[in-house]
Amino acid sequence: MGTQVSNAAAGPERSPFLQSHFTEMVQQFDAAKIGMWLFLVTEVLLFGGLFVGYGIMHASHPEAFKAAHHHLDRTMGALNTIVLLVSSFTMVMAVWSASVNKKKLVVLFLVLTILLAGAFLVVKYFEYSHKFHDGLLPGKFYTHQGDTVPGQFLFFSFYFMMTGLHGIHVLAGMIALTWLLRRALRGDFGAGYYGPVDLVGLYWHLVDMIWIYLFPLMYLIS
Amino acid sequence: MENVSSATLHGSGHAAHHGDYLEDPKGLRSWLTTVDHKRIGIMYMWSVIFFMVVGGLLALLLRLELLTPKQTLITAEMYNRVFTLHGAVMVFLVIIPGIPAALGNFALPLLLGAKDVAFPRLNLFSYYLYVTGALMALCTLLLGGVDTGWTFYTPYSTTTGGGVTLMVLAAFVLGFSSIFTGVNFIATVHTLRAPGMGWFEMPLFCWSMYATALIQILATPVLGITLLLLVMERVMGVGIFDPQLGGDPVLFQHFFWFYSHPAVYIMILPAMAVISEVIPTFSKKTIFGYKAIAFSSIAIALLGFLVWAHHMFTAGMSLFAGAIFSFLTFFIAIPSAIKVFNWIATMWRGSISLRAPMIYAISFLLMFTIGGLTGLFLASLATDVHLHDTYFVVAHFHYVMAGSNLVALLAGIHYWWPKMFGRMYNDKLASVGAALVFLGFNATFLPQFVMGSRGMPRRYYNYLPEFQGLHIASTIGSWILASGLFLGLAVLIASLMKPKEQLARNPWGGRTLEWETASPPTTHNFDEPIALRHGPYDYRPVEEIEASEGVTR
Amino acid sequence: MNWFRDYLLGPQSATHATEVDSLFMFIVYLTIFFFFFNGALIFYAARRWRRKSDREITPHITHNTKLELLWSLIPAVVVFVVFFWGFKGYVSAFIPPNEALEIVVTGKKWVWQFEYPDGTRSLNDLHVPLNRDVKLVMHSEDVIHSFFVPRFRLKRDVIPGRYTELWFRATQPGVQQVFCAEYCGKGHSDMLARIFVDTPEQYETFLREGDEQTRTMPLGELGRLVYENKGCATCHSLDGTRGQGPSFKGIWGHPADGSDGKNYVVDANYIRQSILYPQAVVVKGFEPIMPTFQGLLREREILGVIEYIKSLQ
Amino acid sequence: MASYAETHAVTGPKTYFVILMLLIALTVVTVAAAGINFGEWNVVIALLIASAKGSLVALFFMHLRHDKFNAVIFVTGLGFLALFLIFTLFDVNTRKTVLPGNLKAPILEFPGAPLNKPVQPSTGTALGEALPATPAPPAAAPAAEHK
Ligand code: HEA
Ligand code: HEA
Ligand code: HEC
Ligand code: CUA
Ligand SMILES: [Cu+2]
Repeated sequence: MGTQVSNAAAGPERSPFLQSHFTEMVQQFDAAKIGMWLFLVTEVLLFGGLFVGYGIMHASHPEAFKAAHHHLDRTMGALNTIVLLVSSFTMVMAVWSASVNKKKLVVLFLVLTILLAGAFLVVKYFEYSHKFHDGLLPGKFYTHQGDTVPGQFLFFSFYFMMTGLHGIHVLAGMIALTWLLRRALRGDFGAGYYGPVDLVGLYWHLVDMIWIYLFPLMYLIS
Repeated sequence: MENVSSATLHGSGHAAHHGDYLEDPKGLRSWLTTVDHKRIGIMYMWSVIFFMVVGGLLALLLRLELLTPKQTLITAEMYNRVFTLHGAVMVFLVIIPGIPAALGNFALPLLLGAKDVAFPRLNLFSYYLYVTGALMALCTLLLGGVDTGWTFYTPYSTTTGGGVTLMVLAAFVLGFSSIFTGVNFIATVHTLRAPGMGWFEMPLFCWSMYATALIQILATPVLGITLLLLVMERVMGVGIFDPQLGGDPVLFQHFFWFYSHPAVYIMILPAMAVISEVIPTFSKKTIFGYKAIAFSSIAIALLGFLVWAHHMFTAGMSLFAGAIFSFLTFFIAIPSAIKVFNWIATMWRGSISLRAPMIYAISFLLMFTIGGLTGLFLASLATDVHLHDTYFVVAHFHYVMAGSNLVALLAGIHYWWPKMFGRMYNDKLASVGAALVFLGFNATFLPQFVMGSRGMPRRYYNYLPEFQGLHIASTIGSWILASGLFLGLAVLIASLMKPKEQLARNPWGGRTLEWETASPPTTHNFDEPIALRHGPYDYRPVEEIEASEGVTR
Repeated sequence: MNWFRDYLLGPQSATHATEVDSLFMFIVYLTIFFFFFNGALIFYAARRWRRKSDREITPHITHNTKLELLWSLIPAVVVFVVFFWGFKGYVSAFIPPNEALEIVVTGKKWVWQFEYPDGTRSLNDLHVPLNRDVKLVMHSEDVIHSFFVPRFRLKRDVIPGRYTELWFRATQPGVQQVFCAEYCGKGHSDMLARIFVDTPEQYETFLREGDEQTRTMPLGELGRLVYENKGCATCHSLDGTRGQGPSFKGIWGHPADGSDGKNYVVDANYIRQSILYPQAVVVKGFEPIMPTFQGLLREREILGVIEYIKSLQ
Repeated sequence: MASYAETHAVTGPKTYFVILMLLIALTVVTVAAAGINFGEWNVVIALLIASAKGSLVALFFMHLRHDKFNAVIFVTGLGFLALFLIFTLFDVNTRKTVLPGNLKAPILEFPGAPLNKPVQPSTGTALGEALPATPAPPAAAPAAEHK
């Protein structure tokens, strides 16, 4: 959003990135930013529903949840947390670089962010395949042998729904970042115009923030 | 915020002349790819009218089936599918997008003096989401229909066959369409008000739309996740709503109503928005209690989040929760009452012309009074235990959804029609239509209150013979109602057949900004930079306004 | 104005009803009052101040804080009254008295089953003693249902995986209609039951021998009644159309193929077995979904069914 | 509202780096804390640390420190989520268990499914199975066998 190039009303003093129904860049930037934040709120509530469901199911089957979470690999989880935190850092650096007009750095940091996002997904891939192998699957696909506490499949239902939805968001973020990278390579972003970098950045931080909560809820509930 | 106005509205160097937005540019393609809020609004409007007819025909089928106990026309399974589709179409495809996405898209930027909404392309995207969702909903018919009721209660919905998954995903997509409209409106109201237009100089329509958008953003995502959970439950048996797997079926109801109760205010607030415009215009008098109306919109939006479990008083909720939710529910009555009385006070000592939009608006006032007050029966614990899931509830929500919202939608369509198309319809016939709608509506749904309180449960295909008299009355009423609606639609379409006239900018003599541009407006809405000369509802003569200072500019 | 109340609500047949009804009627009058009050104001305004010329000028009145307060406070007071009134009634309906007679209710698609303290069971007919507190402890075996007795002004959902309760004290002898009020699929509107409010003696006899009808009716007619009331009709048709189970028409004396590949003659023993041990022989092409009616049908009722099926040639 | 000029260049790489280090440190702390048994408090502590981390991200990386208006939006969103959770708990936590007099425990208790078996999705049609007891058919051969 907020990136349409207006061809109708591009006077000499009008930025090529200013859409025709806005008067100034400030106004366009403010609008886009409000829009993005509102969207983030909807994301929070979307995930929030899952958190509420998780909370209530956890409260009614605490033993099952506790027993089940031992199947998760804490090291992997912690590693992934750090990967995402660093990627948030590189993302914010990309925004900063754009705002001080360092176009090369923007590209560098975007590339780093994308790589870190990729790393996150690779780690997740290993975790998932391990779970698949052990039959630790959601709902009726759960086939793990030898449980002593019943009902552990409930935990894995939530594990997969929550990390799965999060993973989809990481993927979507990577797509958005790649798009930014293309534009950054073209040299679009500089001190005068970096709204899109900022907005994707916000989204990316939110994805990070959700993981910050997922990590303890999934991996650390003993 | 306020210093946005430092520049003139049009910026610099804009192309001098634009044609009428309906014609410039021409062609189907230009419509399908348009980012013009007015065109998107019009496309929404026709889609909504189309689905209104679909939903309405389904309703007529329901009423016909209920003419006699046992089978009249269709089988029980069919009946269940029909009322589900009727409810889902009316709620998700007609009422929720109705006023905000159709009229709001068309009118909100005009009322604010803006050139467009903040994110025009998102707006178009939201329309296509709507179309996608609508098609998905209709495709469920190919999968054998959906028979869960529009509330999708578990565990019935996780175990029945048919196209439930698809229908639920359709509702999910439609939810996002609605969210994007909301995001757009909030950003628009914040950043695109005409230079010099403060918050309290906005027309009340915008306040109400703003309040609606708040709910759309805060509640709809929860619906999204609820529906996803339902799909997961069906596909993977995740267990959260299934008692056999340790889940809690009643939890689904909490999830569902956390959205769907606020959603009823997504439906009524826009209706109130329209009424707040129509009544002053046809009373030629300043709106009474501007701030009270504005703040009560916000109050309704926020309070609406605190009451959802009033749909669950008999659902095995705890006594404590029942008491809290009932108590909070009653608070909604207060801002609603404030609005109703302010509108009546606006008419008081006005100069009232009973044109079609005003007749619809008056119908709204009367039917909302009934619909809202019957909400009190349901909000009150002891009586709800008796009335829950009977036709009393059906009558209540038709009074507020069809009797108030739909009627307000019609009021709005009739009100802005000349602005939209530059043509005036036959006001006499339209008024006859409005009167028929009022009569037919009451004939359809008043008997339902009585059968409900006598114990006729809803979603009943077959019923005891003692209820037949009332059912017959209701069915006959639905025919009167339908004839009024079809007459209204015919009158509107007939006006489009007429050659285009050079319609006055301001056929109703309204004071808000949309009347200051051409009818139909040009592509960029306003040709001259906007100068606010008076408040949105200031009906004093120009000299007097100029002489006074303060309240208005 | 009792006729008005009775017209709107029907007779009151349990202690709980009086309280609900007076609140209900209070809100009815409230609604009528505000409807006519608002209506009168609107019509008065629309007539008195009808626009007469295009140049008419209206007074510029923007607001009036006193009025605003007035019409916020009046509704506020009214709704508080209504809340507390309703709350009172709800609490008394929610918490059952201690020595209530307990009956276990099971809802399933689309029948109601009742189990009395002594183990007697009945289907779709509930017998309760007059003027005695009765507590229903209810659960569902499939989806959510809702036990609704309009004349008692009572209803509570019946939920799978959990028990809910409902209590009442019937004050009128006679028969009360029970509806299923939560949508539960195809047979939702036929998921009816009746409550027989008996005198103590009648109730005793019922527990011992079943009701009047069971004891005295001709067998064939009793069979038809069982067919209609005990839920057979939800699955078995009489006209040869296939339902969830085979139609009863013309099966008497004819062979039926079991899904085990054998053939069975439909005779008295076979029918008795089908009713008591439905899974013993499953008719080919049908699911083994018929519930057992053991303990639900008395001997005489089974004989009645046999007689009835015999008559359906 | 935050305007263009305010949100950029207020915070520089140094601050960002410090924040990153803090975040990583908190991650280490939370993993370490999970190793110690605080009983009931384990989850609370983990969530508190997570909230600290979340706030750092929001305030610094997302610039909410300088962006009052959008902070209001975001916090409102969180507030409504809290509302949803709390009000739902009002019901779930205050329900009292009802049992028939002759039962000590619910008969449809949580079976711990699927425990190595695929779940039987409740179709609602398996009436025979769900009934309390469908007695086994008598040992004797079925009624009348046709030749
Ligand atoms: C547009 C939609 C809309 C609106 C605006 C409302 C408004 C209200 N509704 Fe309604 N409702 C529905 C749509 C709506 N409802 C639907 C769809 C259902 C059923 C869903 C389903 O199950 O399928 C439902 C069901 C429903 C129930 C659940 C019933 C049940 O299933 O058991 C309850 C219970 O509290 C309720 C209450 C209220 C209340 C208190 C209001 C209040 O907001 C009303 C406030 C208005 C007034 C009070 C009138 C104006 C005031 C005056 C004229 C002044 C005088 C006032 C006083 C003296 C108090 N509604
Ligand atoms: C906005 C929502 C809305 C609207 C408008 C309506 C409109 C109508 N509804 Fe419906 N209804 C619901 C929402 C709505 N309904 C919902 C949510 C349910 C619950 C479903 C469930 O239980 O799951 C329900 C259920 C429901 C039932 C109960 C079914 C049952 O429980 O067994 C009945 C029965 O009488 C009924 C009847 C009607 C009738 C006669 C109309 C009439 O008002 C229809 C009249 C309309 C027409 C005949 C179409 C003609 C329209 C035009 C020609 C367009 C005109 C356009 C212009 C003038 C621009 N509806
Ligand atoms: C939930 C549905 C259901 C209900 C209720 C039900 N039945 Fe059945 N019934 C079936 C099905 C399915 C079959 C066929 C499979 C089988 O034999 O078990 C069947 C078979 C039978 C048969 C054997 C028919 C034949 O052609 O061989 C008889 C007799 C019978 N039922 C009697 C009754 C009676 C009497 C009642 C009521 C008191 C009743 N059923 C209620 C589903 C039902
Ligand atoms: Cu059982 Cu409806
Ligand atoms: Cu509600």
